[in-house]
Amino acid sequence: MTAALQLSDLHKSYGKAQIIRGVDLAIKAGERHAIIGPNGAGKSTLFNLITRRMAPSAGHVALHGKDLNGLAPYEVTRMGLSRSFQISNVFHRLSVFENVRCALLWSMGYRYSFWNLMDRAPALTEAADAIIAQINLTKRREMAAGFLSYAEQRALEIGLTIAGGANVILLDEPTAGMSNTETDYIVELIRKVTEGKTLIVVEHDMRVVFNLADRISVLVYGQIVATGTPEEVRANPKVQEAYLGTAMAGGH
Amino acid sequence: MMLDVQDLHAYYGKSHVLQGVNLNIQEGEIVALLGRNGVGRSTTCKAIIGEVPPQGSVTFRGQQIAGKKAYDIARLGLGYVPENRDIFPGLTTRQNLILGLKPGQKDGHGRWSLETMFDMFENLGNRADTEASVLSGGEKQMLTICRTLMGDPDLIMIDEPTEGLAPQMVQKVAAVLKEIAKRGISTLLVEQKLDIAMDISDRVYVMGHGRVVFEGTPAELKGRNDIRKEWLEV
Amino acid sequence: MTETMQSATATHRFGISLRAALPWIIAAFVLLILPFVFDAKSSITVMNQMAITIIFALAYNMLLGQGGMLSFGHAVFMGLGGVAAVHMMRYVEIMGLPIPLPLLPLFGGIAGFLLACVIGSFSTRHAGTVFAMISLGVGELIAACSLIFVAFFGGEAGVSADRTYGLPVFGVEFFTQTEVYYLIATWLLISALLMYLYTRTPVGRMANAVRDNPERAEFLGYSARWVRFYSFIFSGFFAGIAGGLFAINYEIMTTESLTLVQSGRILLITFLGGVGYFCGPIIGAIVFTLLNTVLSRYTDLGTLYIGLLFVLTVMYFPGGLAGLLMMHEPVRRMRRLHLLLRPYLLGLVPFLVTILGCAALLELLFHTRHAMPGQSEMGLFGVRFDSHAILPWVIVTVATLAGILALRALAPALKDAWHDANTVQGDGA
Amino acid sequence: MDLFLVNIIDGLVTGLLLFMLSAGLTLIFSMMGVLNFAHASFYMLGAYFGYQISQYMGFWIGLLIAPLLVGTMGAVVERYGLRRVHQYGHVAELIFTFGLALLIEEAVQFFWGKSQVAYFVPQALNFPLFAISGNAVPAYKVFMIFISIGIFAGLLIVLTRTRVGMVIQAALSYPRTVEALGHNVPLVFMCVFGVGSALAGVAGVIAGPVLGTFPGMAFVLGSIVFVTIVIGGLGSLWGALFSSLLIGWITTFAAAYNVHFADLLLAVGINPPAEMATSPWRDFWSLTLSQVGPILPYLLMVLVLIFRPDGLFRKRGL
Amino acid sequence: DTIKIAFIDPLSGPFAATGENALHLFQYAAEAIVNDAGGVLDGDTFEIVPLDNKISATESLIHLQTAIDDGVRFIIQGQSSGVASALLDAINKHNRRNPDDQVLFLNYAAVDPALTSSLCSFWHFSFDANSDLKMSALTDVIAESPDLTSAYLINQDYSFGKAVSATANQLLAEKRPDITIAGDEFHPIGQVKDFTPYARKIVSSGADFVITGNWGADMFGLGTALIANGFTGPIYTYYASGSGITAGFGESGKGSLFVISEGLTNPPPTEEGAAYIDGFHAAYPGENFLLVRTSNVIRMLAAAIDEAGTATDVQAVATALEGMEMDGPFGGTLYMRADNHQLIQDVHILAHTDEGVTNTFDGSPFGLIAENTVSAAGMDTPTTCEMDRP
Ligand SMILES: Nc1ncnc2c1ncn2[C@@H]1O[C@H](COP(=O)(O)OP(=O)(O)OP(=O)(O)O)[C@@H](O)[C@H]1O
Ligand SMILES: Nc1ncnc2c1ncn2[C@@H]1O[C@H](COP(=O)(O)OP(=O)(O)OP(=O)(O)O)[C@@H](O)[C@H]1O
Ligand SMILES: CC(C)C[C@H](N)C(=O)O
Ligand SMILES: [Mg+2]
Ligand SMILES: [Mg+2]
Repeated sequence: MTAALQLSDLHKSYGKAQIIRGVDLAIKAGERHAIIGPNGAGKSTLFNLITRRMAPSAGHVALHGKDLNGLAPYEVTRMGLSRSFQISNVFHRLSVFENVRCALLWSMGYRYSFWNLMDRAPALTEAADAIIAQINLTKRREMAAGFLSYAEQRALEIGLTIAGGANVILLDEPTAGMSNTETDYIVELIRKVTEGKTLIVVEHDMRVVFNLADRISVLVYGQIVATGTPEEVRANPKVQEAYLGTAMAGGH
Repeated sequence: MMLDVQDLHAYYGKSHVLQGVNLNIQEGEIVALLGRNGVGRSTTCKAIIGEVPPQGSVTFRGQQIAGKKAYDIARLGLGYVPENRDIFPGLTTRQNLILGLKPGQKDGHGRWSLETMFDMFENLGNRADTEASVLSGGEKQMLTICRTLMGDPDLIMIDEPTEGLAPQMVQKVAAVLKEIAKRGISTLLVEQKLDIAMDISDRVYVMGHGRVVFEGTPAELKGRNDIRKEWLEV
Repeated sequence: MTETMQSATATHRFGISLRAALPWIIAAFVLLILPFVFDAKSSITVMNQMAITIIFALAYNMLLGQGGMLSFGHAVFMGLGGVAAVHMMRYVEIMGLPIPLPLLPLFGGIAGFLLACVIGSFSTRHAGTVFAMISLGVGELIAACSLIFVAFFGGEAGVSADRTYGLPVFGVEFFTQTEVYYLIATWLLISALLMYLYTRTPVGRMANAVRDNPERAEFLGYSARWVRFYSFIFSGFFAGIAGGLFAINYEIMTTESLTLVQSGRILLITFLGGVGYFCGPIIGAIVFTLLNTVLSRYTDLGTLYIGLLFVLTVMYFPGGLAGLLMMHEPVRRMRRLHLLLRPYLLGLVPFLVTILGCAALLELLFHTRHAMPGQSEMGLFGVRFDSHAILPWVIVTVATLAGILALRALAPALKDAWHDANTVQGDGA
Repeated sequence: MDLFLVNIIDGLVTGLLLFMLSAGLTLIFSMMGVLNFAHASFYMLGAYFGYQISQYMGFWIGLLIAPLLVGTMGAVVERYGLRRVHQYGHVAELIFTFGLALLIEEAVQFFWGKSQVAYFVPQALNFPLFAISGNAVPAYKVFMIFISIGIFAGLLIVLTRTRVGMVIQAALSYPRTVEALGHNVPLVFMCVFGVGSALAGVAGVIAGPVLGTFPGMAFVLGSIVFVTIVIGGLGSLWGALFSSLLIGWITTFAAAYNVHFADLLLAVGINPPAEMATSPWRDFWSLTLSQVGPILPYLLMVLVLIFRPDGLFRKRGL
Repeated sequence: DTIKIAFIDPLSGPFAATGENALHLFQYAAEAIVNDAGGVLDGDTFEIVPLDNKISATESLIHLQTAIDDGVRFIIQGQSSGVASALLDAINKHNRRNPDDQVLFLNYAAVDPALTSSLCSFWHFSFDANSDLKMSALTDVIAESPDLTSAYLINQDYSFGKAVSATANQLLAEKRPDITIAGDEFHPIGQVKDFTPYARKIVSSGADFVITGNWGADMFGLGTALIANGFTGPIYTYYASGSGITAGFGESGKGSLFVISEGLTNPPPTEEGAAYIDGFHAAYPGENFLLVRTSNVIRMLAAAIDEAGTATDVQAVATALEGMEMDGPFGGTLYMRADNHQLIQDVHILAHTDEGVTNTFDGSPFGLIAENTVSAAGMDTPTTCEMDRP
């Protein structure tokens, strides 16, 4: 079986600055994979390369065995890949409901249709409301997304990402800015909606990472220094030194 | 007394977000402001710095600052690190830092300089001349903190400084905050991560429903399960 | 923001309800009886003009309001649509094609649509300033070409044709303005309805989303460029329809209908009405056309007043006239409009006095400066007097000052009333 | 060849005149993000003020005072108008300046009438400085060249040696945050707008006597200045200079040489239609380069935007 | 009663100055010639209704419709032949469809010859000598100046400019086949900011005279650029006077600027003419007394209305105008040709000068003095007009 996502010898550099320096990674379908690493290691850049937000300097990304080079982000998205952003990236002037509904449109087959009226598609409305309920924003349903508080925007960000029902989901620090209890809730939610799907998550909160991930990769300075189960990674001295710091290694 | 906030109210349009906040900060003190998402902690900071029109009394070193313009307040020595990072796009890391300097202020004349910043966070030094909007999330976080420090404030309000930082970096920031306090700078820390906040702050306030519902030392808060249940957890 | 409100109420009902159809039925009825209410020839002339402007403004707002694309060259589509319609009119006449006149605007629409396809293919790649400047450049290019390519555009004199070329439709030959009125009104109703429905479709909605955040839209599966392109070509189509109607109404298309001036005008009209609302451009077109007609008839300072109107609108009512009306929507829903009635009525008189007083001062000033010696008599609001005498100045100044003072005195009460009307009893958050 | 040289000089002067206008607009449009359609109106005000002052105190005093007046007016407009409108976004600002342009034109007509006013080149500079094979180059043109260079150098210094540029740029995205760092953003905006307007005023005083001072002078230049700064790349002073000169030369040379498209068509082997008078293609056969000259800048802009949306000079490359 | 006459011409925008001046001339003519003399018919007065068309054809048609709806029966227009032909087309259609409220078009300045030939209409009267007639007068004069050998033609790129160029080519070839055409060029109307490159081209082409139909800013720009860049030969123009142009040229235009136009005002040949000019200057101080034909329009219209005995049946008025003949107070005889509705009058070549000028322009000491006169210009040129008569 081909991997859900296969990165081979991926490079990215800006001028002289090499950000991603040869990443090889295969993620099986249905796997929950976490990527951790110090700030500026290139995690978000990796996401950007996978989702074609930017083109790699060299190397390939394959989704379900299909090479993504040369595709536009929306084409990748249509292949069933969905991502969230580290810094909330929502439709500021649209209401929470509209935001979520937009996220559902393509996957529900509406495409560029100008012969359907959305008001007359109950399934759409119901699906959107269900997502809003899941991310606990029902009370803010009609509020413009730009007016939400920071954490509420983060929740909406996750809502947009999971709405389309993609089978490969990339989350970039989904719980940043959330309180502990919020975090627990969101982790549960993520676990629930990604059941049977492929998940890749970048996170600095180790509770989340160890809680959620089947396997973990550690990215340091643009290279993967370790990949393995949570236990393996935690025990890896290289990882402790480069990332977790001594304090964390013993914890949890 | 550095900062004294009495009966502070603030509105967004019709919604009454702050409903009488009282808090104060002494010289060299680190004070944490805790609370659930959306209770109005960020709004409190914004009201103090004047980004949101405040109603009530805010005194900084005995001087009333409620109603003053944000830039005048900042020039009095109050620094604010916003939660959204607000990195200025189109400018490089270095230029972003330079903008932290007050008008007329020269680099290296205050407690901090570009040098010290780059030493402290070498990520920033490596990317000094990169356009700042492409920095990684964590780097941006460091940059905002440093940018405000460049203005050499006597009191700094930091909104979620550790958000998006790797564990190592979190410890680094905590150390920096302690260092800041050592240099006699007071800090108002808005933090989500309880453990860190409890660890480094001298006193904590807990907010709920637009008011302060608890005030005390971290140790006291640890002992108050009821408060934590009701106001800090869902 | 009304968009969200509308969808909020709409989403709970599916299927066509009477309530949703009611505004359209009323509109159709109003359009039907208008010529009987205002039966003067000149009012029909104005109404035709208004209806055409409404279609154009609605089409323009598909770009600006819905899609966030600021265009400085939209007149090109209307102009080309018109020119195409005129040529079609001539061919039909010469060749005796069996195309009845009422279908002619369709050709204008198609011409606008095709041109939009060509231009949109490269201009919609970007939004923001780049789009705006491409539209400016393309607009100027085509406008300039229209002067150079006389064979198609007719040069300075333009191209003209005769709408009464035969083929009477149910006996109507479109000799009179009234007949043309009903033709235009029908097209207005159809176009407006289609454009309204477009805002309710998935692409129409995505146009909003792309306006706000094109990048995120791409990560939801939509190509921002294609979404913009759809808005662009449909907008071009309806602008072309407006052009076709224009051609029928005036039977001539000249090159200046393609220029920057026309494009700027439609931008102003749309903004005046309010870009955030579907009915905004309609209000804008009606008010602007009326104002233009009235002002050009009664004063030399028309442009000055219009300039002032725009400056003041943008400063105090950035949502446009529709925004001003919509401010009252929450109050209306709470059924508390009556609370505002009294203060509004009270304020109306001093308000009018102030406005008219200022206008009168300007007129006086203008007259004293520009009147010929010995011709110091001027007429204002139906009164004739000597502008060089001191009395009219005193009267006008005193009236204006009184108006201003009265307004200031009434302002607190008005504010309170507004506050009262807007606060819900017993509401916490 | 001599004519070529003369055209180079003429084009240079035209380009530099355009630069004086676009320098102010670059400052305003690219830094403050304001699509200021009233910019050319400030230019017109400069010309009229210059004219009025020169009636009493001569050209040179006018050159000194008129820009100051225009700059002050610009600052006032920013303070009491634009600042309010700024929060509603670019379209609102644009409409505001549109309305303002209308008002200024009306005001000018009110005070100075609808005809061209008699504003002339000062006597001191009204002589041919030198001649190239019979083609005189007036001293005034050389004077214009020097003024433009001066303005360019001055702006370059202000923008590179001070923090003003950075403050404005930062304030475009996060004004509140910039204020919270201690910068008086409103004041900076007001000053920049004032200076930008004053520059337009200088251009007006200088161009008024050569290009004519009449109420339509603003409209004539209204959109070409936008074209200039867009081609150059928003925010780039060098870009503005480069594209001004480019446009100056393009328009001058297009007008200076009689190139017929018919020759081109023949050269590529297309035969003229038999019935020229009724052929739908007849316009192509009578087309000349000087006819299309004025639209070349627009064509250039569209091409530049399609292939290099940031303009010829990269963004922010002062 | 008042008889309303709509004046549809630019009163704002770049061409406002000439439009406003013309409006005042008409308003004065209506007062001085008709109203102060007791009106027409039994005391009906003229009222000029100004309608600003911003020199746009479309805007003009909008005004035309409103004017007709308001009961206006006479339309005056002149600035730009493009607008004139659009108006004419609309008026033809209107009169055909609405026999009850037909209107007449009195054109005082649009001189594209097509208006009185291929486009000619029963409802249209041209009171200015059309550009062919003017060119024919001009070429008569040129034919007698043997030292002129090389011509440069430069015109605005639109119907009128093209007409000027075409006729100049044709007539010069007929009358002076020895003259070479050094250049024959069109520039976009109202778009050229700086005429220096054109001037350089003209100077270096070696032409010794220039013919141009340019008007407004295009005239001023071209003229000043020519003189500033060392052109010394005569510049023959249609419209180089008033609206700031005369003052703008001042001393520099002396001896090189010539205008082809009608009417003698320096001095006026009759007492009546002199009094009329004085009256105008008293009523509109500081304004130019140009466009003598404005008085002809009003005078002939008044006479036609009186003759027809009606101001509402414009068909009768038109018939009265056809073939009308009268002596104007500014010299020569006015004769309205019936076959093409072109007014036949004396055409002069006027020189820009400050010597012996009483009717000065733009507050400067300069004005126009006749150097050559062609009387009843074009009286017997054949016409290609095939007029549909109702
Ligand atoms: N366009 C660019 N030019 C130069 N450097 C860049 C560019 N884009 C990103 N970088 C650098 O690449 C590095 C990796 O950035 P990235 O956002 O991928 O980090 P990250 O691993 O997501 O870190 P964080 O955990 O802090 O979000 C950073 O140091 C950043 O400054
Ligand atoms: N501009 C705004 N307009 C309207 N409501 C707002 C606006 N900004 C914030 N709010 C609301 O005010 C409340 C308090 O917001 P604030 O940002 O102060 O919360 P917070 O305590 O900082 O939460 P978080 O942890 O999410 O940052 C929230 O419920 C939010 O929805
Ligand atoms: C008034 C004139 C300048 C109009 C010009 N003769 C034309 O026919 O277009
Ligand atoms: Mg990241
Ligand atoms: Mg917050």
